[in-house]
Amino acid sequence: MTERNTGIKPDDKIDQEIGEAEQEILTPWKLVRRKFLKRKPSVVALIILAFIILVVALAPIISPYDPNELDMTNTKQPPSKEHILGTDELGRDNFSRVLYGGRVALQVGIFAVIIQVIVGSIIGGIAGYYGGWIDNILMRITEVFMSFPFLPLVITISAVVGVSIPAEHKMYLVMVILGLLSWPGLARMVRGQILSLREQEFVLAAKALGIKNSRIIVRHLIPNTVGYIVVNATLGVASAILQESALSFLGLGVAPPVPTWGNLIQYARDIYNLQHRPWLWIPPGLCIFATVMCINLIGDGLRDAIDPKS
Amino acid sequence: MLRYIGRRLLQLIPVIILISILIFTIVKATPGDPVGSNLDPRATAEQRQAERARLGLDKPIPVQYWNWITRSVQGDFGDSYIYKRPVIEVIPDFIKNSMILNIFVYIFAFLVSIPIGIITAVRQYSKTDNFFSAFSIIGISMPTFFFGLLLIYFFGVKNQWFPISGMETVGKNIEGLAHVKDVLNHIALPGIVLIIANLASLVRYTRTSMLEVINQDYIRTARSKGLEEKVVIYKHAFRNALIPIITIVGFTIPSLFSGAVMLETVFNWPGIGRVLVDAVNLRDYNLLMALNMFFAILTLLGNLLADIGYALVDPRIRVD
Amino acid sequence: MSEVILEINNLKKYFPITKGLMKKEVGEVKAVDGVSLFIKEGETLGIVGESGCGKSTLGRTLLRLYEPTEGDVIFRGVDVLNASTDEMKKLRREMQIVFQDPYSSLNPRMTISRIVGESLIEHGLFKKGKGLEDYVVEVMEKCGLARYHMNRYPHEFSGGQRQRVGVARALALNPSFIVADEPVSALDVSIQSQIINLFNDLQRDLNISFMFISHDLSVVRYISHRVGVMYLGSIVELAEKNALFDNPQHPYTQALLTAIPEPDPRNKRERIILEGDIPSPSNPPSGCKFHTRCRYAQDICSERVPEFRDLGGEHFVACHFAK
Amino acid sequence: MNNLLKVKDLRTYFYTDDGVVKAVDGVEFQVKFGETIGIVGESGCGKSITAMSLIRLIQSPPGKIVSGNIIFDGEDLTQLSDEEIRSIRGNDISMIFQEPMTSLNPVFTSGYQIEEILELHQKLDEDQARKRAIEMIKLIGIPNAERIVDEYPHQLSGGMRQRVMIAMALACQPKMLIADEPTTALDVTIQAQILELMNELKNKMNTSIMLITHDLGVIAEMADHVIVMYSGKVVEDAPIIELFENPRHPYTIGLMASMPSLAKEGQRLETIPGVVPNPLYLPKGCYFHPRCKFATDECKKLQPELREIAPGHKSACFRAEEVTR
Repeated sequence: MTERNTGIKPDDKIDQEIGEAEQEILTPWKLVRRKFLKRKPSVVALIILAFIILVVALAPIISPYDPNELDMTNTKQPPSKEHILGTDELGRDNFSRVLYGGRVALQVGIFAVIIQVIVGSIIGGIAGYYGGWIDNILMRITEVFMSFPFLPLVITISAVVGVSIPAEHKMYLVMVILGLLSWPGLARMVRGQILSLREQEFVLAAKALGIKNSRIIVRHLIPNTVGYIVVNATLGVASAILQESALSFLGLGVAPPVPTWGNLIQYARDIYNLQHRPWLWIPPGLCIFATVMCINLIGDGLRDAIDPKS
Repeated sequence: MLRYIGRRLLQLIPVIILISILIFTIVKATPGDPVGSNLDPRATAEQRQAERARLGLDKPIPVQYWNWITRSVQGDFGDSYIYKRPVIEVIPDFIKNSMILNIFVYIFAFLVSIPIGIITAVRQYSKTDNFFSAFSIIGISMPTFFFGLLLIYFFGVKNQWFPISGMETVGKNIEGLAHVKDVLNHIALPGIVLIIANLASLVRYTRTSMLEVINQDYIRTARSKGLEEKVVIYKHAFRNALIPIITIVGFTIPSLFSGAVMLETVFNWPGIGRVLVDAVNLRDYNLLMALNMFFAILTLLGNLLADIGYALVDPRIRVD
Repeated sequence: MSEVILEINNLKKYFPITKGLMKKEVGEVKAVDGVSLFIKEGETLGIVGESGCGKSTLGRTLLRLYEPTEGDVIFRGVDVLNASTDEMKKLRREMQIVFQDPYSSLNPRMTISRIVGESLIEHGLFKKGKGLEDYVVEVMEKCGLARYHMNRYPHEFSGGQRQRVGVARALALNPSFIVADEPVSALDVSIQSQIINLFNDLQRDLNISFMFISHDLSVVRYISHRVGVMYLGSIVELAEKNALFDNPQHPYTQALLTAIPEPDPRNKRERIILEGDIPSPSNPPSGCKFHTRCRYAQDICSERVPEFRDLGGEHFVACHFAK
Repeated sequence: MNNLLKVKDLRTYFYTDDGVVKAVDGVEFQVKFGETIGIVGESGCGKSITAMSLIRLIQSPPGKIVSGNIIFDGEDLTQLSDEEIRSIRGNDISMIFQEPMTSLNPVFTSGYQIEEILELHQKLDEDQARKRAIEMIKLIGIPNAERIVDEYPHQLSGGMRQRVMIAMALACQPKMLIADEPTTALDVTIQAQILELMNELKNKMNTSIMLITHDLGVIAEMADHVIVMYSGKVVEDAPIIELFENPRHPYTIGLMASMPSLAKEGQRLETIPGVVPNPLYLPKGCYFHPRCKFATDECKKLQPELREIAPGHKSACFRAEEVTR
């Protein structure tokens, strides 16, 4: 069914032309949205994620207590009406800390990916568009970065560099480290896309029309790569959140008193807490799992939606 | 083929040197003074200075790097501050322990993921496909350390089915089969986590590469020859899907070790991953640098293995 | 159809073959290997040949979409290959191109009016607004598209309609010369004839000259005034259409013409079957490149490259034995 | 019964989430022993689906052979079990496809892919299969067959790969070879070689050929008898010379009028207005009526049957007798 016509519904009107005029305009993004909405799990994930982000964003309003407010009178309380998820050894309200922890986890995930996308797209774009020796050098650099063992290096750098950084700013260090070590994958993908787009006939046509290089990049190459970058970035946020929480759990990422889902789970490293106060460490863990799962589902849904063949 | 491997190994050397420079500068660039943590706190300034001179820490960084790299090439990575023994002796046992935990799990997950990947690709959108798709997305979204903690909570603490820490029961020096059973008992919980995590990502990968292959023209040609569906899928299709799968094996070898860092920490497993965390926390610089070099070389070999595997499996890649 | 609008002398385009990590050059694909021809005002020159003969590369190198290795191209007295950037910009308004694949010749993210109108803004002929819109619609209607197609996107059109958009895009700058690179090869016969008629109408109304590139000999025969046959990077024969089709001089052209399946079941004529495969352009045979498959090949053919000479009445042939 | 193949009321539908696509909607035709039948039509008319339905190569879901009987050599293929239909594929009916570049398995040598079909259907052991494979490669005119047998597809040119495909298809001397656009992706000179080879082998092995193509020139060269398809239906069925000299359906006439090779010098090409209807929203009555010069009210309401208007010449048009070029 190669030469399938457009979705024109001629119904009874003999003259197909009239039918075509009222036909609703299907912009490429509408097409993507329509395909995405067909995938129920991704849509449900989108709704849940929206809810999580909303709750986390409104933490200052929702959370009953200040996350860092000590209250030595009732430390280590089990869940009660005042403290839904109990209190920790310094009497801080665990529910508030989980909410604020979410803010940090999401911020780290998103900003790490922003760094990854910026660095990756620039290097991939330049290598792909200009080719020749520039492409060669940039790709050698990318390969060197790719041969770094990710987790050991992240652990080493964050521990070694982290020493001299106050607790509040540790968050930004983690963002930078995760961002700067994860861009090669995206760079190679963007380069591959640009290389194949450059050979497409509509880019040659633009050159023949005398369109300037810069405008070809902005108008023709980037819009056709954005879709793939968005999918990659979405899945990137999911893995960045996982990595940040692992680092923080090891005490090498975001350090207390700043709460993040990762370092809240550290309570479980004390065998007593693990056994008798699961309300301290299970909720943040479940939050990570739910958020990452939703993002992965959305990423999968987006990937199929923008795939021209599907 | 050997010439190709030889040439690729030579090409690795500049990369390894580059990585060693990077790791060395990062570790050395930190303000924390390694000497400070080794000596007892009451040491006077002169003693501290003498110790720094003895360790050559007062020389400029490039010189220190040169000394370090020349000694490392001969296997002398200096002494480990934590274990008070030369690093070169410390690392091998931990590698062994990590291997014990990871190798069986990885082989098992790899072998199981292939048939599942094929079935879910062949019977796309069937119930089995939906089940395993859900399973694998859960598997890759679950933080491994949290999953470990949950297992400890339910199967180690609430009801004591499995040991939750270490590699063997301390104190009972039992030999032979009993020892093996004891170790296996300890592997159980971390093993489950690793199997599920590896299975999840490998199934996803096998399924995607199989899906790409199944819609190719030569599969239709194979069917038109009258071959049974089983033969079409397991010989014609799988043989082509094997190419990307072999490359994933190469890439995941390093994560065999570094991936287990989290689990070895949660389960107190005396593997290379846990040692890395201790080295980092206790500022054991010699051990830390050696470990990072070990992981870097492992990653490079993993990439090389992936390329070689690719060339072996795909006749189109002419290895001249 | 009087004076020459475009002249090409000894145009060459070699693509380097690179190997290994540092991409060292190990050879060359001689895609276009010394082509000389001219096109008159309002004329359609057909270029025909099989895959790998370099016809598309010729069309693209001519417009400097690929930088040429050697030779020169003179368009209305302007040396295209050494033109400065502003000269080149002016030339872009005169020389345009239409591509083959309806599914990759249009930017999927752009509306039809943007695709057709983009060049007008770039060349400052129009500012955004009503004037531009009307002109764009006028060009689109000339190519058989309707006003309401303006804000649609390429995925909403069939192959034939997309080719019309490609033609409209080329027409927007009101060029006097268009390279048509296999414009109808990807279309079904009934759609193909619509686009062929469109090309003929445009030539009649706007006196545009075409270089019409195709592997389909019957389409080339129908649409061209003169036809050039290419083999492995060079033109082996160039002549007025009927002269070439009715009395081909070069052995390759003869074999090519007999190879076309005639849609007439009655005359099952005797056919010249060429043995072997088309040699690879990265190491073409010595001397006359066709000698490996030619029936009349003699020693001289593998030693000396035949001269591309006029047998009389502008019937050019590159063969030692053509009379 | 001198018919090798008789197809009656064949329907193959595709159940997509946008709706039911009637790719093949009631097709019927016959093929005599040793005859070459041509199936011609434009993209999306259902010609390939028709051929693939014969040996049940339809991917289901989403496709399904809804109805129809396929009497091949006296046996109705639609009644056969999967197991039985497989013993026919590649043995009694084999198929070659359009894209030589992707139709051979890249990771197996060309020899192996020929031996495989021999070992399967003729129960030959490895050595016999290899010897037979080399013979077949020689038969299809590829020089130094001993070397080619161990070469991988990516080492062969397009023309050579198509020859290997033919060798594979004819290895078991099938009664019918289905060729789905076998030369569309090839150059004219290579196409001439392949068509010549197919004719040679047809006579040598007395195999009948079902040739599927959109190129009327190739049909005129090869076919003894032709069916023309449009939107999943047969609109005309006639011997080759009758079809070209006395076409009795507006679509066939329109197709021939729009071919540059048949047009007279300087004469404007006739075109068929409009586009092929979207298979999800087929018009009522005759599917061709929106684009037909001869359309009447009757055509807009009723589906014309394929009826015999002259011995061996059928047309699905109410005004078959009146339509002229």
